Amino acid sequence: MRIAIPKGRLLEKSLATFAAAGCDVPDEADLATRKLVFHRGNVEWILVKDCDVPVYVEHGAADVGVAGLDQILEHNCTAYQPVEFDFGRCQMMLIAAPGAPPLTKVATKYPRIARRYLDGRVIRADIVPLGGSVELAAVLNLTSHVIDLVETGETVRVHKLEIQDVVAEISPRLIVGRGIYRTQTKRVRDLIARIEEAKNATVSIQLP
Amino acid sequence: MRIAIPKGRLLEKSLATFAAAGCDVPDEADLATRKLVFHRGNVEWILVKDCDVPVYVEHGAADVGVAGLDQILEHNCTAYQPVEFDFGRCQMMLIAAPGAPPLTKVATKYPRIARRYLDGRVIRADIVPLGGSVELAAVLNLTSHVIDLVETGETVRVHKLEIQDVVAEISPRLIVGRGIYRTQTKRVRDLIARIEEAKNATVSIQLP
Amino acid sequence: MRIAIPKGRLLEKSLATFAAAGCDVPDEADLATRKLVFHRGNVEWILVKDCDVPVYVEHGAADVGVAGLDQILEHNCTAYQPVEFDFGRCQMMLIAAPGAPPLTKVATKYPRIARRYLDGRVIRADIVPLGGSVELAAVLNLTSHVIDLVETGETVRVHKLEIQDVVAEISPRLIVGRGIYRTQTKRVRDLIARIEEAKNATVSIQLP
Amino acid sequence: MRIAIPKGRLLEKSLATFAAAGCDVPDEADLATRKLVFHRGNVEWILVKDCDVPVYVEHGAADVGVAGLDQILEHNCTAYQPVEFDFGRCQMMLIAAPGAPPLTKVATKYPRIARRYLDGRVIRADIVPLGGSVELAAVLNLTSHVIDLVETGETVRVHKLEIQDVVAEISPRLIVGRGIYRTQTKRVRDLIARIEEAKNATVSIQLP
Amino acid sequence: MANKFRYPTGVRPLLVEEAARRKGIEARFAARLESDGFDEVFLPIIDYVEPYAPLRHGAAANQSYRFVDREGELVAIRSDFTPMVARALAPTIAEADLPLRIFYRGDVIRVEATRLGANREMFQIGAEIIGDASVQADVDVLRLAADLARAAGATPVIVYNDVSIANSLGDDARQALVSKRVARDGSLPDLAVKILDGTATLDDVREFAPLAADRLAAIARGAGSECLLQLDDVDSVAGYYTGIHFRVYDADTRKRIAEGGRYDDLYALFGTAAAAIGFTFTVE
Amino acid sequence: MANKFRYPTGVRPLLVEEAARRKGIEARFAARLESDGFDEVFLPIIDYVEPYAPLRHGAAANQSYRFVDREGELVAIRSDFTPMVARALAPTIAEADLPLRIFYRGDVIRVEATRLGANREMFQIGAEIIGDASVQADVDVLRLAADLARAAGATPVIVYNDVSIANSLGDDARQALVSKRVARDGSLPDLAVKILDGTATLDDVREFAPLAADRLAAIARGAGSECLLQLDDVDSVAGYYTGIHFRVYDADTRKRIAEGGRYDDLYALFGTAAAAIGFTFTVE
Amino acid sequence: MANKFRYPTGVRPLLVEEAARRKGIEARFAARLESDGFDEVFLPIIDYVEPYAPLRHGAAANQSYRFVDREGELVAIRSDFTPMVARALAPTIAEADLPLRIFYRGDVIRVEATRLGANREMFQIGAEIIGDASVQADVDVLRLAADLARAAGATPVIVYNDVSIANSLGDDARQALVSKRVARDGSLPDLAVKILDGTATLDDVREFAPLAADRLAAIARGAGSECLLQLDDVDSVAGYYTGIHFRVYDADTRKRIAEGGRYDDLYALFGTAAAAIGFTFTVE
Amino acid sequence: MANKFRYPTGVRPLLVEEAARRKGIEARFAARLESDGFDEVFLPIIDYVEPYAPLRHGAAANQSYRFVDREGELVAIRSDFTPMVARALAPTIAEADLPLRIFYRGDVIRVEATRLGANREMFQIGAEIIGDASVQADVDVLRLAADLARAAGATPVIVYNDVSIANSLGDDARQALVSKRVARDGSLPDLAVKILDGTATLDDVREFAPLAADRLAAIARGAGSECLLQLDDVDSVAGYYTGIHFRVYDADTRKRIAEGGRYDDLYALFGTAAAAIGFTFTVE
Repeated sequence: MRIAIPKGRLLEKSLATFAAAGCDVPDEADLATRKLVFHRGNVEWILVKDCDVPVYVEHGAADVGVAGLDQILEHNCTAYQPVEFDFGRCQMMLIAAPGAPPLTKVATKYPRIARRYLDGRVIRADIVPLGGSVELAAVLNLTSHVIDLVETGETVRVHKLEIQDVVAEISPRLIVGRGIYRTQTKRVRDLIARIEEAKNATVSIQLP
Repeated sequence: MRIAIPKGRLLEKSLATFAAAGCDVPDEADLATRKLVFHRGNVEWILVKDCDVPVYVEHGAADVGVAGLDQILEHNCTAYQPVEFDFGRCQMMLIAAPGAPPLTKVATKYPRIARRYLDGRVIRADIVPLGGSVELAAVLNLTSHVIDLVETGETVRVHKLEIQDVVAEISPRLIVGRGIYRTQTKRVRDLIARIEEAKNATVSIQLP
Repeated sequence: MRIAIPKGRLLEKSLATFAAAGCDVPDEADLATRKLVFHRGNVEWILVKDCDVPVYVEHGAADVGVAGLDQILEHNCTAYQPVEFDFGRCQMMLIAAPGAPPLTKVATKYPRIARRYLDGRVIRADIVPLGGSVELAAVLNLTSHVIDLVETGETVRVHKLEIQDVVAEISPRLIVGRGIYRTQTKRVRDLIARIEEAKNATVSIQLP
Repeated sequence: MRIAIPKGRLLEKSLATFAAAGCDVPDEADLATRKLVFHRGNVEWILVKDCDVPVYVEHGAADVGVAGLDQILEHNCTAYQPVEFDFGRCQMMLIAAPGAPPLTKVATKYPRIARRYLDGRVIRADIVPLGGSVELAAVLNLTSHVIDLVETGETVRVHKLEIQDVVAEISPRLIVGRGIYRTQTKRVRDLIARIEEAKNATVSIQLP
Repeated sequence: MANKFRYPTGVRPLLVEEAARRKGIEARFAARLESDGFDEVFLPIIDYVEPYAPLRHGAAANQSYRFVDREGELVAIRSDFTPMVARALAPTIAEADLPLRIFYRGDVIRVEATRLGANREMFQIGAEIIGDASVQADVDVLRLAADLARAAGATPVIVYNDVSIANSLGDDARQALVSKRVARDGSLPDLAVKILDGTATLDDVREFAPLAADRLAAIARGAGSECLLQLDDVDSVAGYYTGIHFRVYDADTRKRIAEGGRYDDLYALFGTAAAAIGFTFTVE
Repeated sequence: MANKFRYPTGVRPLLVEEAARRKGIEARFAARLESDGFDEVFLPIIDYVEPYAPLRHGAAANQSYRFVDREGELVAIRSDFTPMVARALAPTIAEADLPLRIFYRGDVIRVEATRLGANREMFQIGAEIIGDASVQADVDVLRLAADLARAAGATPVIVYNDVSIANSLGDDARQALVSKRVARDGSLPDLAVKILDGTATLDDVREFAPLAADRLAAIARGAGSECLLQLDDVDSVAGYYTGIHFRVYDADTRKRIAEGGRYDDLYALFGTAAAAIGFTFTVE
Repeated sequence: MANKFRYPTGVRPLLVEEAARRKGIEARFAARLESDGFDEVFLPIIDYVEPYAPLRHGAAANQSYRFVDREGELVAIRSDFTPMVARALAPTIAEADLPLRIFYRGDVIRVEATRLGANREMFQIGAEIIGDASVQADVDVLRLAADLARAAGATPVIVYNDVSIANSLGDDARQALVSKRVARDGSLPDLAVKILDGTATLDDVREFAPLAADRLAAIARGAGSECLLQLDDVDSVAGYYTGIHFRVYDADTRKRIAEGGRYDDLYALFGTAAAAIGFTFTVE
Repeated sequence: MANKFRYPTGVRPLLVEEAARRKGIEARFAARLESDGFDEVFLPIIDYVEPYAPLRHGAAANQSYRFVDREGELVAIRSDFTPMVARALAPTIAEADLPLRIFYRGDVIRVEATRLGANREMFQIGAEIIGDASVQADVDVLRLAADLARAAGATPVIVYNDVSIANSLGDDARQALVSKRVARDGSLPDLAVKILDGTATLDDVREFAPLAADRLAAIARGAGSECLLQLDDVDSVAGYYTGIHFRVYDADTRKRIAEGGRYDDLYALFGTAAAAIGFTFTVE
């Protein structure tokens, strides 16, 4: 079984949860290496970029993974989402400078989510896909508005922007490919149950 | 005048070149801060993600920028490219595991470039856009092939992959928005000329 | 007011009816001439081919006319049909040679009516439009079937064909253009009422 | 071999020509009957409406026929036209009342020919298909113009109309189906040759 | 292959003279409407087919040039303004703004393959009052239509009726009214026969459709002399009309030049309930 | 401009080797089906969109290449066989002929713009039994699907369920079953939770959906060991399925290779009521 | 609106009996072709219009169902196999593999709006030899066509000619040959007149088109008795044919059942020069 | 499925305020143009694609909403006015009427799938002088463009050049001028390098393109101070331009608001040779 773990902000808590669920996960020493693939027992752990986890699972190149709803939605990922985690929650927000003009152009890392949001609100606006520092776009008038994840709201404050609307509530999910779920149901259900239990565990990774 | 500098691997050499061209550029102390916008004389320097430089210039949110041909092509950026730099050159390569099957699925961070390459070669393949660690996709059989930038070739080696073809020669360019070029021609031509001169300079940033 | 009378089999009875309704109609002597247009009182009588009556009325080139339902349907004529006459009734029939193969090709003078009939019956067949002697088509195997008007059934008999189905009941109608009906309602209603009365009259044309 | 003869104005001369070509054609007595099919030697003669001759030949229901170019064009008939006859020639004309407005609506028995003519002249006009007495349409202002065959020009004169343009030169043709021409080439070529000889013959039908 | 000079069915350029003529007509209409406090809206030349599906009845669908866009959606070139106005305004109108007086203009393209001598390209200009369900609105609209017809050089005859009457008579009666062919064998309600004979009064109507009868009576009191109540002016389908339905004819040419009526349910279909009445002039 | 060598999205020629391979697969499938008394029908590559409107749910519409034909009708290139079979056969089937055993094959084209790594061109071959509502038909079809999967070189795992169960549980429960995310706050029926935990039995199901429970029990008795009843295999929409719904996976690749089920209402939609069950294999 | 039971112009399902009949015909053709060493290729049901533009002449364009795909490219449903085979094979064929013997089958759809009684849906099966420019190839193909015609139960009459002859005679002569109407006023080359009269010999032809004359002579020596050289079988456009062009008629029905010829320039158009000759049978 | 409120990509209604604003802009432009003796023409919203094929270069084709009409012809929604004006006027213009002063306005729709942040819906208003090849016409048009820009509230900077210069320099030089990247290895003509460096004079140009040089000199003498000759303003394709080509920028926003030039060969393409120069303003 191959499990995809996001390299980013969800890395530690994700591994901690699997560990708490009794999985033999890569330890800090492993992570310290530049390696991205680790075999532990009958599980192959792979570390990929947050946005790539749904891709691996969707294509069956990974059986299980941890992904934020933002990435799941952005990729129209059809994998099962049996567990919703309590850590790493945040919100997708519509952000603009105070006294911004009506929304006609919005910068974002999530063009599909933005499109759906705008369509739902009957707002006709061009979407400018960016790779990072999205808030900066509003500061520099690349676009009047931006749609981006907000955790602490710090970035919004430092840029002197303000939140105009909540686009979506985002939480990390355990995602499971349909293929493995259907063909190795028992094993997968068992894993899910254990993750479910361990879910709220605050256990951190134990060094051997 | 607003100049967009890529935050990534081209950052230092880009700034060094502008400095050598007589521009008052942000210094190391500046860069040490988390700030992304700096006013120096009549120039506003902005630090954005490599892939976003063409976006800012294309939209007129930046007048001048430094961008790799990879990003310029991927964004169909129509800005002028008056100077081609000698630093930071690399190649866009088609990569696969030894003895890989015929190309039917390729992972890449550059879907548009990949599409053009495949069409040109009359290869019918699905493109799987990834956010990072593209080579890993070939290792983990997400796809049989990947298209990615290769500088030293180290990544290819460590993953025991091999290069099958050169997709494109990539070099950083000075890009200039059409609007400023046309409406402030003299000033822009002057800057270009100075950059052209300083181009090969190996000057590093002078601390005050 | 201009009234269109069909030159064909409906001519005499049509004029007789208008006469019985108190209209000053062209007499036999008139008809003996090759003239096609006659002014009587404030009415202009025009003699046109049966199939052209709906065309004149539809285009407003005639205000009132007499036309068979076959022609009305074939031309999708949208004029009002206030009176249905008892004379000149007949049936649109589907005709074929005894032991004809399944219907795949049908000859007819009424392609639109045939199309509607076939579609309604979910029969997929090519329609061969002919100008006359339609029954002959079945005899000479141009088509397996024909759709045509049947009055006495004589033609069907002499060609040793047989009737397979009734496509439509056909009767002559008084048709009235919408324009005149709406803009000179009283006058038109009065005419219709008189025709209605005279409808079954067997009066023949009175010579002066 | 089945030969289709038009019942209309071309009937006598057509038969005369075949007779002169040595064919055993139906005689006056035959024509006096209401029969439409006659067997003479190894030829089956059929009398059909002028406009239906191309249809029979096109569908292979007749092998040979005599048809005016007007009908051949109107039906996009693809049969061979080996002989052009000298009798029954006439012209397809564009006709209108003196001082008629610009052409925007034209009545005709030949909608396809009219369409081609108008397109060729870059004239945008609606075509009103009629069944007969086409000139009348211009007299009664159903349409400003008509396109119709003109032999003597008498009809045009009596209706006080004038000819505006020649749409096409019309002549009767001997038409031969491709199927028979290809599969019984010798026999057909022989017939054509004899018709060609007899072409200008003024022979009238010989009574036995 | 496309003839080098031909234009697609139903469209063509208007060169200098024609354009000037068209502009003249537009100007006269627009001036009159603006002076009456109507604001213009511009409507897109293409729109999705789907939002209008509930309005679609049979042939109508084929009357428009339809194609599938890059997203795979079925799109049609404008063929009727009234529903587009409702779709465009409904999401934005607020109680407070009502009543609104709106007008619009532009080309519509229809593919009327089967109709005789149909002209497929038409310039239309229309107006409507949104959010006013009063009889007065009906009367105002009738008067406005008459004035515009005169401004266009026509001698207007406006025939009006209320679609709810036919709805109340049953299908057989409706068919008789549509074809104008009356069966005197008692198979039809007396009212239908009377209507066809032109002898029906609003009192006759009242028992079947009391509201319509009263309303028509009120309208008749207010409407100008060019307006004729014709109870037998019935169509086989009422379309989106819910009350008064009228057609403007030019007595000189006997041609129909405008059509209109009340469609109080149309706006609700697009998200905001609002009474509405309007008309559209068609200039060939 | 189209690249000189490219083919439209979703199609390409199969040259000698590929064609031979495809023919081999076809032959194996066809031989097996014919030997079981299934007759083949050929279905058109394009069909109108409208007759299928009642079946259409959201995205599906955009999955097909659609265009407007010369008559102005919306036409789509074949993207799903099952409803086409029903539309083609319904008008012609007579009680007497039932049950019918039909199979079909051909390419379908899907435009799955938004799905990840979707292959848009697929060869499908499928079979169905029309006019037999018995459990035995369900079992026969499951066995046939398994045999065909083996004939294609796969190790079949057939997951089946009855769509009526989810229908009986309400939307919240369905959503939980679709996403597999269970709320343990008691907001869901116990059955849903049990199903998700994999602890639900047919006895648990019986109270909600007695018929489905009994039927599934009967099927379970008859079905081969490769068939697994999985009560949590639920989709957000049941589509045209009315009873058993199953998917065939290849245990080796974990990919889905076929899908099927019972659709007893589908034929009625096209004019003749008839029970039906079938499946379609997809060969990329 | 689409009639509930109708299918788009030119397509319909083949139910059990028809499908079986069709399969029988296919099987006979395929068996014969495979036994002769022809390999089958599968061609897509849709393709871009643009790559075929150089071949397009007038009406042809309108003969296919065309639509614009999601990328905005003009796409057409298959209406002629031969150019598609060339486009599919050209990029892949290597000198070494030649000659190739290929066959194909499938439905084509044509919109022949203006032709009389045109049947718009046709099943076609064809074969071609690529990379063999020899006379023997011409003869083999003629024999094969004759055999297949017999296998289909017809009595073949194969009429053949060389398109280069008409090309050498000039437009007037071509027109005369197409219409079969000869002007005896000396305005036409004697050869054209002789050809029409059926008195022309290959010696007469030789001075105009020596190569064609010699080739036809050689073919005549090899071809079966059902093959008739007819110098007057000329079309208004040669299309993609470059040498021999033939049509297969059924002497019993006098209908044309197949057409073929040599098109040595077609493959070059799609990237790889290769001689080619083939034919296509049409089964309604 | 189409979102209930969405409009097709690139179109939307303009409600009261926006419509009023648009009308204001239109009115200012139209008033100025009419006072200068320009007559308006109305152009169809759709037209055939084929007549414009000779002008088509690569991407352009995909920039328009294209669909296939009822006759099977490829039709596109208006995406560029200038060629449409030529096609509409060419068949009708007579020597005697020249020069003509024409203007036009309307929406164009572009599907610029791949461009960054492309706005797909644009209102355009443009003008042209037909049948006047004089330098004075060039100057007049430049002045008119400047005045209109001011009327629209912009501070115009008009950059102009003559397309024939780049044509005379060869492809490498053109590419360098397009990308503005100059190879100083002597591989480029000195003139190209000088142009890029901004040191080239018309005297330098004269030896390569004497006519263009003289003409530009004459224009420079007549043009206003807002007009800047920029020899390095070169595009990868000249499109239909044959002489001067200019762009109007707004110095305040640095955005391009209009484009124009001389296209003396365009009318000949549509049947009547006539010199022509014009420009089009784009209002988003």
